[in-house]
Amino acid sequence: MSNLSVKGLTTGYDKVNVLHDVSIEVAPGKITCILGANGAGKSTLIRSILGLTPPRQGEILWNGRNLAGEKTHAIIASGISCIPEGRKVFPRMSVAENLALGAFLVTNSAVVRERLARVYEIFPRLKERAAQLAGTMSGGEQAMVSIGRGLMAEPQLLVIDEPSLGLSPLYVKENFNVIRRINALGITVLLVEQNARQTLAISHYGYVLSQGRVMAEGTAEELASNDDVRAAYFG
Amino acid sequence: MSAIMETEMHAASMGSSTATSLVSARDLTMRFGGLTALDQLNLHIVEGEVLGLLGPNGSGKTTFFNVLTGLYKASSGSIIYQGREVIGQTPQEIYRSGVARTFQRSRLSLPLTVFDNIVIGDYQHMQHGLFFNLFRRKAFRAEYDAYVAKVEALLHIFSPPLVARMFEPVETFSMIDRRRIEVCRALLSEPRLLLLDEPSAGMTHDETEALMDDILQVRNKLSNLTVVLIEHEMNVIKRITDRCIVFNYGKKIAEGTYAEITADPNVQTAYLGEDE
Amino acid sequence: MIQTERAMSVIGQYVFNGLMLGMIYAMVAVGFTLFFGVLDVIKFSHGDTLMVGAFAGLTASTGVLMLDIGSPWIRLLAVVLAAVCVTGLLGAAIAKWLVLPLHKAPPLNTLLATLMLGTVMREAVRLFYPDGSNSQPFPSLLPTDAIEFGGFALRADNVILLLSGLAIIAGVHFLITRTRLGMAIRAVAQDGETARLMGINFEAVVLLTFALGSGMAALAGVMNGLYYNEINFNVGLLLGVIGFAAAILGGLGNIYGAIIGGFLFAGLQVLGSATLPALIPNIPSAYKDVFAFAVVIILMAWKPTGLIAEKSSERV
Amino acid sequence: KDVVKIAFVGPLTGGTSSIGLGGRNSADLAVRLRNADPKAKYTYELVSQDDECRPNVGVQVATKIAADKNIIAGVTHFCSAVAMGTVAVYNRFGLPVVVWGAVLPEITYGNNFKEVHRVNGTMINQSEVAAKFMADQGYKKFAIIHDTTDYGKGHNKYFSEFLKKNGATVLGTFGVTADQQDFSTELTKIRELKPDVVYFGGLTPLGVRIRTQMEKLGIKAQFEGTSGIKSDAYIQGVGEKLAEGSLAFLEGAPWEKIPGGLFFTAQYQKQKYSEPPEAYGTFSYAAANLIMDAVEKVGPDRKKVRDVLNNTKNVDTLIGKVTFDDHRQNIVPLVTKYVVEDGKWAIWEDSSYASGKRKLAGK
Amino acid sequence: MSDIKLNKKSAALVLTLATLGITVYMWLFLHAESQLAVGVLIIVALGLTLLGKKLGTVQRIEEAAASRPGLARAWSLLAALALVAAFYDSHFVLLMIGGVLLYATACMGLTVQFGFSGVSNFAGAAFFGIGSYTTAVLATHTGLPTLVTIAISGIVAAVIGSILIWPVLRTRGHYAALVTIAFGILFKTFLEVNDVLGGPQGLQVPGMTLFGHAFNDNFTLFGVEFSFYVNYVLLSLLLFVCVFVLVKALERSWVGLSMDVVRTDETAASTFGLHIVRWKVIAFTLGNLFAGVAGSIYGMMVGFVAPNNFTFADSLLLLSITILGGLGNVIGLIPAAIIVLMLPEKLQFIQEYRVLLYAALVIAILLFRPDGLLPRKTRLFFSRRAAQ
Ligand SMILES: Nc1ncnc2c1ncn2[C@@H]1O[C@H](COP(=O)(O)OP(=O)(O)OP(=O)(O)O)[C@@H](O)[C@H]1O
Ligand SMILES: Nc1ncnc2c1ncn2[C@@H]1O[C@H](COP(=O)(O)OP(=O)(O)OP(=O)(O)O)[C@@H](O)[C@H]1O
Ligand SMILES: CC(C)C[C@H](N)C(=O)O
Ligand SMILES: [Mg+2]
Ligand SMILES: [Mg+2]
Repeated sequence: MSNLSVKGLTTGYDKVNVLHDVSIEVAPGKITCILGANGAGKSTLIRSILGLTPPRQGEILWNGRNLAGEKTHAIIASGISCIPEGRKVFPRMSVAENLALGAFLVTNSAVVRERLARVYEIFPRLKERAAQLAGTMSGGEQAMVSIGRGLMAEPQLLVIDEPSLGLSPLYVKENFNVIRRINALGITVLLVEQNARQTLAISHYGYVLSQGRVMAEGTAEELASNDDVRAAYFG
Repeated sequence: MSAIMETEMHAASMGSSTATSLVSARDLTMRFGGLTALDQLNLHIVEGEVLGLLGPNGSGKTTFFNVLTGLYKASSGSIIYQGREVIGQTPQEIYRSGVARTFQRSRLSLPLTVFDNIVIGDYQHMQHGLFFNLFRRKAFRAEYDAYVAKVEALLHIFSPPLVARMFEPVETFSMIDRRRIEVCRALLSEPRLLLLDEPSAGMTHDETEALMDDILQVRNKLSNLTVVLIEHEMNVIKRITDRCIVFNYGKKIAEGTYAEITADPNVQTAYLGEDE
Repeated sequence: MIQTERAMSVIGQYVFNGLMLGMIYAMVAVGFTLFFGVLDVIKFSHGDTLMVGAFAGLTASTGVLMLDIGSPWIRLLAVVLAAVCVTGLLGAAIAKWLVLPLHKAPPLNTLLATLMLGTVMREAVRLFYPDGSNSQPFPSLLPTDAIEFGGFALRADNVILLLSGLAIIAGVHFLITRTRLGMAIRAVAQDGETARLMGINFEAVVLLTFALGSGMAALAGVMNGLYYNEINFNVGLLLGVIGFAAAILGGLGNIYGAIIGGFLFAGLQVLGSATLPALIPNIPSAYKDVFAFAVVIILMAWKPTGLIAEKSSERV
Repeated sequence: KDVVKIAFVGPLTGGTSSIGLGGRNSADLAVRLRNADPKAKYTYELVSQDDECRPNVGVQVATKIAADKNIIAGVTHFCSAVAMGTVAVYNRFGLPVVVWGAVLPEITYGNNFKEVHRVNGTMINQSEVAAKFMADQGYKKFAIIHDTTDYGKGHNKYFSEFLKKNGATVLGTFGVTADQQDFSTELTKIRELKPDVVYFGGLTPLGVRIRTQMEKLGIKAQFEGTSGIKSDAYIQGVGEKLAEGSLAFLEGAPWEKIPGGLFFTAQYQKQKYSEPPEAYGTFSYAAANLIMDAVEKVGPDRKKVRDVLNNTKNVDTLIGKVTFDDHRQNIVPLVTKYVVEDGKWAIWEDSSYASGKRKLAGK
Repeated sequence: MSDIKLNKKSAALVLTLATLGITVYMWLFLHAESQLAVGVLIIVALGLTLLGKKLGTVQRIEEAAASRPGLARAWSLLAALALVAAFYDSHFVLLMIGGVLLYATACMGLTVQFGFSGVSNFAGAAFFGIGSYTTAVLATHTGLPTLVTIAISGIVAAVIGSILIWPVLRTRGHYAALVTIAFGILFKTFLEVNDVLGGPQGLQVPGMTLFGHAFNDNFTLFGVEFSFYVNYVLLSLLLFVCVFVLVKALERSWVGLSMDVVRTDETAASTFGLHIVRWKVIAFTLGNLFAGVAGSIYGMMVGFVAPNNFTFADSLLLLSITILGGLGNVIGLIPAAIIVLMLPEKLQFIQEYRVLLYAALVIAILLFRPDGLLPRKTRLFFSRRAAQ
């Protein structure tokens, strides 16, 4: 089974490093979450894994292959897909086209259609609005597009950065259910979320980042009972 | 004339007999092509309250803000603010009558500094004359210094570390800081009506709490500030709102205190999810 | 009777002239539209790419002739292939070494770079093509049979050019809207980083788009050469500006807009030079450009985002 | 030997650069030949400058060479607009110049600057001969296309005037921009007017396009150009077949007829310049020689050179005898008529057209 | 406390050295005639820029200038005057310097338009030309005092510009670009086909006289004869300095702030009450006014105007200077104008290849400095140390 391990990762923007010697393991078939205050470097870690902010030091081993230095599209092609922070829909394309782009690397159109049907099932609103330009959708609707698009790839590893931002409580719940269901299909998940309680409820293992360093790690239960973590992230 | 009386009566009939309504929308409809984002919406906002605006994604909350601030022109219906019809006024005019807002998707001028972004919030009180700006540099300096002090004070409430970085471009700040900056920009002109569109999105629990405390703190200073808050985080709604209105498909489906609306079965199915 | 027939044939001729001209403008405009997508910048070297394409074609034609192959069809094939390949490669090279390195700079800086690049191409052809500072005859490789309608001759070569222009534009349209590559191009245009996250090879798509757009320009250049039977190192300059005007006039990011813009501009010019002298005696027909550009300004004031308004995808 | 600098200015880049480069090469040739001549008292150095055919750049380089005291005289400008802008500069700094290609009458007649001479004729001379010639051939109805530069506009003005004097009529006049590509609208109209002659006042690139497009539209009228199209590039551009029978007029004697003419072409070829001399190369060559002759005579002194040039009378040059009038304008006794015959510009009188073997269009 | 003092001292030293270096370089550059000298100087400049980028010298100098703005201005002015003095009788060099100053002034107009408020203007040369032409007409046909003529020329450019305001305001981005491109081409073609203003031949512009001082005459001071171009260069310098101070003040005021906000986000600007139309109109008009005034003096200095000076290509030239300098940064305009205007002139020795080489060089510069020579800095209304 597929396995991602980040070892001694250091990287950042311009002259400053944001992450310092970060190591994490994403166990195959499991949901691993990363918690941390804003600016802790969670998104940077994800960008680094995806090759958008390439590592300056350290390795990112994916099925034994070092992803450090590879181009993003090659990383994606190796079976990783992503729901990026801030939705990032293609504003001048329709919802349907956005979703289709999620399965860009899948050439079999029957498969694409099948997955599209599944996404529409999860988010009926997207089916209603298949022809609307994604840029004109409401904030939460765009989040749905982004999540749906990420699901279209059906990768080995799905990397998710704050998916429930701007979603209504109903959909936040739905969203966590979806992640659990996806995981049940055998897809490994790396999840970044602010909603610590619900995140830990579905995760198997978690890391807490603080100022670019791993501050704590453990199983979901361990973290949930960690006092520091509770104080910082639970209400 | 009669419009005002009607709204007053409307407000009275809703139970808050002593309060006057600052904004009242009547039969407000906004269509985008075939899509009806606001559908015959009726609501009123009471002077001085903190009102929570809730509703499923795409139910028209942001659109309501956009219509109220003049960015979109409603297809039909009316909004009376302080006795004047809002629809048809330019965003500039509406701003000058004391309405300030933040955006769901942050809209700051990224290459400009924090100070620049915030100070523009008080555009209406700045001196715009070319002569003043270009030739009366001493007087300008005095006005500038006053603004620096004002912005510093405001930033100090929301995030003291930002004060030291006041002259750095906004693009180097994290999303959350940008949100805070946006809130400061909206507050600088001491508006009567403050519209906040999901200000806490992406913040951790602690951060959200701090932000809300700060907003309340400012509100207490400005005696008659009315706040309308769009928010999906129910803890926030519970803590700071006096009253809530719930939208669905562009219509108002519920109204009342936090306790009242969360108990409403309609709201539960449409918005919160059944098992709450 | 005869009078009206003659008038009809003159009008027919005008219309036909306008159509040919419009087709060439439209081809250039479509190329521009393609680049706006990826670059979001005015690529000022587009007209000069066209010129380079035409010269590449000309060289191929001479080369084939030297090999003693007389068949016009083979020569035509060589011309088209050479033009498209040379400019395609050139386009990709430009993308790789000029546009991508400047990707993060403000769009206006890319504009300046492409502007200078256009100058480099123009001057290079002038200096290094044999006798490049003079007009070169472009061979007529198409059959010239004509059908006469009164005084108005419909020539086979013109009809072929018109139809192939249409076919090329239709082809590009199909490519952009219906194929995976087209989707990738549009995705890259709207958000390069997210496009990468979809597994799209950003760099490859940019290079390909440039190759494609430059190839389009080359085809327009060859058509231009075949139609006028003359090319020179300066043709790109004005054609570029007009193509740009047409693309904008029609409404950016929209192939139909580019086509409409192209034909409209040609129509304005023809109308200007055909009617202005009739209205105002002794007016130089050069006023047609004053006229055409004045109408452009008025049209822009009337329809600020082009005749086919850009679909707004912005919201607050 | 002392080194004497003389300047050449012309368009070396941009649209009219081919003529500019031809002129530069010819002036260069004149200098080289002179330097090779053991009898010469000085060694000459040509400082050539590019005016881009743009007036402001022209004024800049004019100031540059005129302010440089080491430069004794200049062979300057092909473009009238540039020459108009610079004559005052030469006058102010006292640099004697000989204009080698700009044809606008005002350059010499519009001012009274003692420094400014011109070896080529003005467009008046050319138009007069051209109009008379065409009338003599029996052509009555003309359509005129001209570019809207001063060259084209001037030619239109004078040619039309002379045509009227010769009793011919102008059916229509079309002013076009100098970078226009498509002439089908103008030509469609011309086709309706059914003229005997299409007269074109402008330069080769436009001439080529117009001649080619005339054919496309099936206009069979005689094509007549000005000095602007008398270049091999014209014939090459339109192709031998189409070019056949095109007419052009050029001031000065045909170099083929002048003793030095063959020598000039032979030497020119020897130097392996990458561009042909074009129509005005001979003028540039002649101007350079006039200047060097003057320097030889009175030494490298601007004032003296100017005076010598002022008094040029009946001097033999590559373009025939040169005599400057009181405005230092060469009173060209001769405008040569050319016709394209078998892919070459042939002198009219020697052509099979004059002998009646071939006929111009419509005859 | 002493730290700041020390810093101030070192800043002054850096500035002095930089000014000296640049002045000497410019002196050499202006003197250079031969192939070898120009080639070496260009290579030295490229090398220094590369080195400067590596070592952060450019940044050091900029910081020093920011901390001692007064000194920086005084030194630059002094350097300019020193160069003028050094070339007091070299007509050609002076003409070039004058050209650089006037083009840079016009480009400040474009900076206000493109750089501050985001209004496109691809017809800069047309407005420059309107200034020149107005001056030509007024100076020939009226007896107006020269200063009045210059002022009117600027105003005419601004007023004609306002015809375009309606379409320019309604459109944005590329669409506005088209409107101005169309105007630029229309303007030049119109001048050319129409004989009223001299047609393609253009017009002679009489030189100016100011308080009885004829600008077109050489003058003698302390027994030394100065080139008459010194008149124009000094006047251009004065104009440049005035406009510079004005644009700087504009940038560091609510006006500049408002324009920046309008440029970066019109929607947000409108919800905070900004008069979008007003700022755009002011930017467009002010920019054209600067271009017109610069064009007016340029016309008199060159003594001749013709349509061919004001083509679309010339508009692009102005724009090139504006962008190459670093959009929005007025200081960058001077080096950029030197590169765009003087370099081709210095390359005359390679004759017909010079335009090619020059264009290639500009591309190279852009590849090394993608944001222009001196990218615009984050605005500070007053230098930061003073603000705290
Ligand atoms: N493009 C960038 N350029 C420069 N600095 C950046 C950039 N993006 C992020 N940073 C900085 O890097 C640090 C970590 O940011 P990151 O986005 O990884 O945090 P995060 O943990 O995802 O926070 P959030 O909860 O806000 O999403 C922050 O200090 C931020 O300011
Ligand atoms: N400019 C527009 N063009 C087309 N449709 C629009 C536009 N703006 C909004 N809509 C549609 O109107 C509906 C209401 O949108 P609005 O942004 O008001 O939702 P919202 O209640 O703010 O939702 P969220 O909580 O997700 O932000 C949505 O379905 C959206 O797709
Ligand atoms: C048309 C011009 C470019 C050249 C011509 N010789 C003239 O006198 O102006
Ligand atoms: Mg993040
Ligand atoms: Mg919303």
